[in-house]
Amino acid sequence: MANSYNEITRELQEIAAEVFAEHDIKHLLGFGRGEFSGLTEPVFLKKPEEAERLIFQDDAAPMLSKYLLKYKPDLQAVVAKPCDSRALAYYISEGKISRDNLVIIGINGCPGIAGNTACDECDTRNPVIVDYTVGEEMSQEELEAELEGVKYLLEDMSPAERKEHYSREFSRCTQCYACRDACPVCYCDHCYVESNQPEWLEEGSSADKDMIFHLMRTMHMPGRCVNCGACEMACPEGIEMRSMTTHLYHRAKELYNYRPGISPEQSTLFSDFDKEDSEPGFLQ
Amino acid sequence: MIKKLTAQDLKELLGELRQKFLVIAPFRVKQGRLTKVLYQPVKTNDQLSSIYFKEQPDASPKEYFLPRDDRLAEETAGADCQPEEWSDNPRLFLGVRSCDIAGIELFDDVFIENDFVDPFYQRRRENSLIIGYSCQEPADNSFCQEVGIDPLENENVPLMLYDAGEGFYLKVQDQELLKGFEILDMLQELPEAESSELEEIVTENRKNFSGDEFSLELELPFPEKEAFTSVDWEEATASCLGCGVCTFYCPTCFCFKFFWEEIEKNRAWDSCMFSLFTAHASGHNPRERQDQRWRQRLLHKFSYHPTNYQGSPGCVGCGRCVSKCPVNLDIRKVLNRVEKTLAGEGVKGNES
Amino acid sequence: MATARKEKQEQQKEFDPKIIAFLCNWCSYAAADLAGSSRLQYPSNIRTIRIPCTGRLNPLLVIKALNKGADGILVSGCHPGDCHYIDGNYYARRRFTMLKDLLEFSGVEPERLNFTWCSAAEGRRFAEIVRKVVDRVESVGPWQGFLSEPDVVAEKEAGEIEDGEFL
Amino acid sequence: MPDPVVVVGGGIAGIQAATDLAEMGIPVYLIEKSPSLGGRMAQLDKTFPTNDCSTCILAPKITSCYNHDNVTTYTMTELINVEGEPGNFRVRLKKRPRYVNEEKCTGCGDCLDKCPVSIPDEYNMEMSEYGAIHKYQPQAVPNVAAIDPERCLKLTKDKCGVCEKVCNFDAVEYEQKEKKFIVQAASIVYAAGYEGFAGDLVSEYGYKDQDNVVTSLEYERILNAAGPTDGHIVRPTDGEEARRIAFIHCSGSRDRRTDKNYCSSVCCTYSIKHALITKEHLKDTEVDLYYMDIRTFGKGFERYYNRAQETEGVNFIRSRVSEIEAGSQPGDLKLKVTDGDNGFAEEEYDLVVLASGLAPTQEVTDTLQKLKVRTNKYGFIDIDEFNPLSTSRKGIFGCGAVNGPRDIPESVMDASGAAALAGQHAVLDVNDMGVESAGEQEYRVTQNERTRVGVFVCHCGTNIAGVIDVDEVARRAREIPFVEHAEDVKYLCSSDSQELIGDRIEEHNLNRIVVASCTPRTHEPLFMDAIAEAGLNPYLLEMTNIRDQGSWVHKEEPEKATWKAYELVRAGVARVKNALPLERGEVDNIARALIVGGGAAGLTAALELGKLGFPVSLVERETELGGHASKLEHSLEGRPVQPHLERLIKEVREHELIDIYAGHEIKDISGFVGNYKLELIPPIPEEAKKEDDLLEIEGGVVIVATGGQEFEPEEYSYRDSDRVITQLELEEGLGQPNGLPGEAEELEEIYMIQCVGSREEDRPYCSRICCSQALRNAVNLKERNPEAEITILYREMRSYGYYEDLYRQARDLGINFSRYEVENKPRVTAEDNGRVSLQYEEPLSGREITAEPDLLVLAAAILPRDDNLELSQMLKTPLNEDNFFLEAHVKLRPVDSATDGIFLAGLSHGPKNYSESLAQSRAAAGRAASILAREYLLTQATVAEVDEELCIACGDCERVCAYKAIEVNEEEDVAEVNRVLCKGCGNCTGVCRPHAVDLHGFMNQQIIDEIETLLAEDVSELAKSGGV
Repeated sequence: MANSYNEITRELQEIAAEVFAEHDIKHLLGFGRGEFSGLTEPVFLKKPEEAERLIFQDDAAPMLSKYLLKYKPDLQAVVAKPCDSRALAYYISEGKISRDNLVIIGINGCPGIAGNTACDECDTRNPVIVDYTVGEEMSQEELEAELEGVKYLLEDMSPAERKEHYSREFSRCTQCYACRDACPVCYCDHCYVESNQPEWLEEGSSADKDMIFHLMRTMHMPGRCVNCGACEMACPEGIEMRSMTTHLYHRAKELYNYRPGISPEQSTLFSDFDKEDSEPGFLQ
Repeated sequence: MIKKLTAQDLKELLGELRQKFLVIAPFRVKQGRLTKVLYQPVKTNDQLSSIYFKEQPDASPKEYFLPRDDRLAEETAGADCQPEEWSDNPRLFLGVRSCDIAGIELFDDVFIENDFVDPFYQRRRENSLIIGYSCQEPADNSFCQEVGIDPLENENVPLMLYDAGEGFYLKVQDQELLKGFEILDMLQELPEAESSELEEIVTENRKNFSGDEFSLELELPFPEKEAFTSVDWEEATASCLGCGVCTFYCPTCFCFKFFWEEIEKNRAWDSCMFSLFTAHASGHNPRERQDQRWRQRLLHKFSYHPTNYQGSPGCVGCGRCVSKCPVNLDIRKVLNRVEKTLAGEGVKGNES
Repeated sequence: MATARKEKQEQQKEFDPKIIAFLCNWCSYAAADLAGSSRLQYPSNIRTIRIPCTGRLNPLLVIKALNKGADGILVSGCHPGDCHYIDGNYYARRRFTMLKDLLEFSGVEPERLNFTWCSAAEGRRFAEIVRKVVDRVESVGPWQGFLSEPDVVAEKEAGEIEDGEFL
Repeated sequence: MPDPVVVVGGGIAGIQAATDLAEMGIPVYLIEKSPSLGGRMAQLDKTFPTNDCSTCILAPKITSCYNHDNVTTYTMTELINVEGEPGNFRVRLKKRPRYVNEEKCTGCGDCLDKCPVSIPDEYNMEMSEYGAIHKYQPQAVPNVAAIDPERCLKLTKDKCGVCEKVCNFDAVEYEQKEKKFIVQAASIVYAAGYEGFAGDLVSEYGYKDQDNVVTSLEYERILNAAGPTDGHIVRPTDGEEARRIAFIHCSGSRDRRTDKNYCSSVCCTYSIKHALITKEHLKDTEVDLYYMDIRTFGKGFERYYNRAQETEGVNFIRSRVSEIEAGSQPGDLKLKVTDGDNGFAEEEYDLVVLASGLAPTQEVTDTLQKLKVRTNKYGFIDIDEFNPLSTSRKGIFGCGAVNGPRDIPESVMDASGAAALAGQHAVLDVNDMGVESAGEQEYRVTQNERTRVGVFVCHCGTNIAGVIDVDEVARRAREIPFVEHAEDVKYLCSSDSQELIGDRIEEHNLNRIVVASCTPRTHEPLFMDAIAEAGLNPYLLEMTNIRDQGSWVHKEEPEKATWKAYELVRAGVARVKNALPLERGEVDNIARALIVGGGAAGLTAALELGKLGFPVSLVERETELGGHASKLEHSLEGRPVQPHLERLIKEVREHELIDIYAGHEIKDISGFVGNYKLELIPPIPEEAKKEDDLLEIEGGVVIVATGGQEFEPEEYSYRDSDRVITQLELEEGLGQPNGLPGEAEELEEIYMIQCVGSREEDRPYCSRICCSQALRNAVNLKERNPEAEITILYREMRSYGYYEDLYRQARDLGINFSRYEVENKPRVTAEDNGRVSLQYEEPLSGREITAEPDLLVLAAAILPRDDNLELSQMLKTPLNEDNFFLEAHVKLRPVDSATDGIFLAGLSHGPKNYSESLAQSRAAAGRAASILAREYLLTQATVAEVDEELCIACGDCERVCAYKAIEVNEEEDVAEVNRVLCKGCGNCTGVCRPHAVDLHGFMNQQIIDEIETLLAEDVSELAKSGGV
């Protein structure tokens, strides 16, 4: 069973105090309530007294894992949704951050984020690596029951319909790249988009270019995307672009039995192969 | 002169105005996973009933004055070319709120009332007529009054529309500006109203604007040097992702970049929140970190702009940057911290 | 650009597709050479870019080629297990499988995306591949870009206005 | 400069030997009888057990050998005789006339179609035809035509002469005469190869009567995509697809009625290969293999066999085919099969493939005799078991199939070993190896110049110009941005054209060159040299292939071909404009070999390297040298091993260049080729150890010779009874008094069980030596006690090669053989009296037999050492599935590990017998010497480079690099390329997400420019106008 936000909030506050007592952390990264906006926002807690500021609500969309790399030489505690925990496992597998520098407070039976369609098809409802947990674990049976009959994004469309869909969606893109910036596994210091030698993506704001941006970005994502939906949640234009990365997420699972961020020991999808890998659609 | 209109009157008036104007009004628009309120050209008279005043539009009409992507020149033509979509019809913007009016005024200061005039902006601006709209309740996260903007009354537009629930009042504020637009003729038939009727509504509505939790005490411009150095910007803006959505939705952000597309020279919106904004070809970047970029954005609005433009704020308090931020990073919180730091309350010390 | 080119081709009435072929130096490029020294004839539509190994080919380059208006793509390397660089083509195979899947999902016709293997001894196979690829690309016509026709987009660009008696 | 070495034979063995010698800095004369290098391997379609394409792996090797500065190749040349002494041989050679001038002929092929005469194509085993003037094979090296004097009309009847007329180079020279000449040589490597033979059983197997009976070499050509049937498996008589094919093993081999009654060693596995490839081509075709024993004893072969049997539906039929006659339908064949179980049967097929054996040609045997090199009764070189690769004549070394039946990796091992031996006579001067150094030539500095591209468009006679309007291409090229000069030239590869390019570079101050001509795969080195001559960095060249992939393949579309050529030139300009002047780097090389393991393999490698003049550090964990070999009593030929081993140890101990670290354990290994470091723990008692006791030794290469171990059987009551021993224990026991339970002379009933621990589910490999070892021990026992009743229970007798003689001898001596199936193994129970009881099924009668042997000898498997995994991790070089060290390439690099500078010898690489271990050790020495001979190691120029700004240190590049050439520096958080190890494949560049890694020569910017230019709009604009 998914846990309630209030229950998670209550447990988080308790455990945070414990974490402060047990570890000498630089900060505890979690969610708090915006002073003026009332919206949920990332907070960096430094003192045990602040533990009561922690909350978990249905608008806790940002991926906190994103912030950890900035402070990686320090010991940090982080409240991790299951998708966040996968991003962390992925960071560890790429050597981006040391497990020893992390105190992970995982959210079991994550109730999901309002408006995030990725949560509807989420296949990881308990965190994959944790030091502390809040909430009850969701059992495999429950998960399977919830996933039964779930359709993935744009799965039912024909390729031509999708093409039209993307044409419509990307016409609104303002090239803010919030999708990229919000993505926990997009952590390059210099994105290919910003390279002009060579110029992978030409300047200009035509929808065509935005489509290409997303195709190229998606090709950086197989074996990395943890299907958290942060990209779509961040888009101020409401562009439905997650379907691309999600599609490959599911295809990698089907073809290679590969799910990113499931274990910190895992290789990345593209830095591994099996001699028996299939060749769907290759010319014979 | 104040006219009283029913919704039907307003639709008829707009129908008539459409003969002369390209009418641009707020609509509820479904875009992907979001439904937004956006300014859009009215295409048919039927559409007039769908005009939507109830909420602050999600975006200001900025892109009608500074398009996202603006073709400036063609290589072969050699000279500057004409903006492509200019029509002979003047544009009428309906229902623009005080914050957004202030945004356009700021553009006027920068692009027209300045040593250099931007002919593209100027042409678009001079071809536009604005009908203001008096807010009935504060928009989410807005704090316009804290930057000296009155959400209910605005003298700087020739016409101001007031929503009276069962109908509208249209206040003609500047007949001079309306000359040549034949608009007054169209209004002639409509009944006039007493200014007291209107005042009553405004007074009633103003009550909704009293409960601001946020207050900005510090005077503009902020002391540049002190704010620059003494605030812990990193701490204040740690959650920023650098996406620049705040600037794109900001009614006053106007930065742009140039680029060539085949043989066309274009300009497009740029953002000081982007790492490349200040990157030099040499690889050096004077604003290397995101907190430095934040500092720039905030101080531009609250220190540099007011310094350069007789104390007028660079922020109109519309609150969109807060509502649109993917991580809900609140400029009010940052302003608060700046204030406290400058007031010597030692926010920084307090936390360490 | 893709559209501009397409218009021109329409004027021309005859579709003469342009196919960018990425061939690995050791097997498929050698096969193309062998087709030549065996004087096997194939259509002139392919433009070959020689790369050391299919492992070199970053998938973004294929997207780039389509972006620049290639009507079709051919990528050919050594047969699995035969890679001159031990296992480059095994890695490439995964990348291309994912790339092909993504592009097809997004509406690119499968006929435009041709991935295969061809050994240095397979000159005849190479010629056959080129013929097949040209046929496949011709069957789906000129490439018009990743997005639908601009007018389709323009229609819906601004989003759908919600009807309602708001005013 | 060392003295030259002559290598006879341009097949894979000769090429390997020549390349290794050349890499040691020794000048080589490579002599090949046919018009092209390549030998038999060039005729093969694919190679077992990986089914690699033979051409794909061989062609690069031939080209680099042929182009090597130290190799001079004489084709159509034979060795007549040799005079003098090692160190100073006078080698008399005879070069047959080619009637085509090798210098002038460019291989353009203009003459080939014009020849009115058709003759059988030798390369295609005479199953197709080419002209009297022809290229030996399409990818001939040198790429030059030759005339068959017996069929040429001009040479026979003084008519025709058309080839001379069409040749634009005056390359046809009918007046050429046979040329005899002498070269001086320090030593000779003889690698003349083999011919396939199907025995003299013409009538039985109908090879000459029935057209649909083909030999295995013919079948290779049929399978090959470039062969006479374009790779379609069809019958020679009617071109119909074969639906039923029989493969007959041992066609000629293992037959007492011929004089070639050895086992040819390779036929079993290549027949399996044929079967598998046939199944790949034609899934539904029935494939039946008729065999006596399946001898898949090589590394990885057993798995191959299992795959064929279990998953590919190949039928293996154990029976002897006695006769083939015409079948019921025209072209069909009827096989008469005798079968031990079912008596006599008849089967019909539409194609029969004879698995022909390997034998030296009579000519080769005659030559060897003339050279005073002793041959054995089969005509192969008579090889001394303890001195493999040497011949009876000092200074002459044999390698490849002249040494006996060999597969490719064994031939390659032989070759590297022979190179190590031959090199010793050439007197290497370790201080002056004459190996080129990178920094020798200074090039013009062009970085600050405006880009000025020169375009040269080749006519290649009519090859290009006959289809493409080269003048138009050059004319339009002048309009391309950055192009300073463009012209078309009749033959760009001619020497005066090369000079012309140089002149133009000077004249126009060109700093980038585009050559539009033939394929860069063959001609890039030539044009790189040409522009380097002119002082321009050779990497500022781009070749566009408008012939092989232009005029030749678009003959019917001249206009389109012209446009394509123009577009390619344009793209070439776009690509070359961003080319960087590249240089090969120099890296210090430590001229010392580090050898891990002091057994026979390590000792041999050390000694040969010492003799070549290289310092060696030999590390052995035990305090005594000798390893596994010290347990061996006698060799497979029955000679005592210990005297040889003792002599070897003595020589090594006494060699001044060899340091021995006995009793030392390895703690860690670091570094890379040219610069390896071993950390050793000296033999100090544990309690006396101090921190700084560790010893460090450095060297340029590492040879892994750590040996293997014998399996300790878990079954057959081995642990319960003293009467059950292993073959090795038997051998040890035979050497010592009271070494066995009862004196050997008194043992009455002896049983041996084969494949104990081998060829089983958890160890699916053959231990290779046990069959021959059992035979040898059985024969020894029988000789000591002729009354003894000896029975060998076996699954397949794998007495490959000459060990077939041993098998025959054993049978003649009355030793019994009884086959068992793995599902029905013999059962052994230990009795209370210390004896054992054995039960097994006699296969012919099906009877259950019970015995109580005096001795039960188990052929225990050879296992990899337990610590292989640890060592492989320290060396960063992989193991195979069975935990033996993995070679870099199973066919062509059998001694190299996957990691540069690490070589493998002996049992650490896989099961092999004593003699084979010695041969491989010599090979390891040869391969090591080819690196040690260099003062500096040259890096490749086209290597990967990391942009540190962009790199996110994610490690993907490190994980995909097969060469360990790029690694994340954890401290700096950035990936770093080791230029010495980088092979320039670009896999890192293909996987890099932030595009931080780029590959020189194939940079992202260059490829993007190429793409953009090929698709640029104005180009299509031009094309639209309909061409020229």
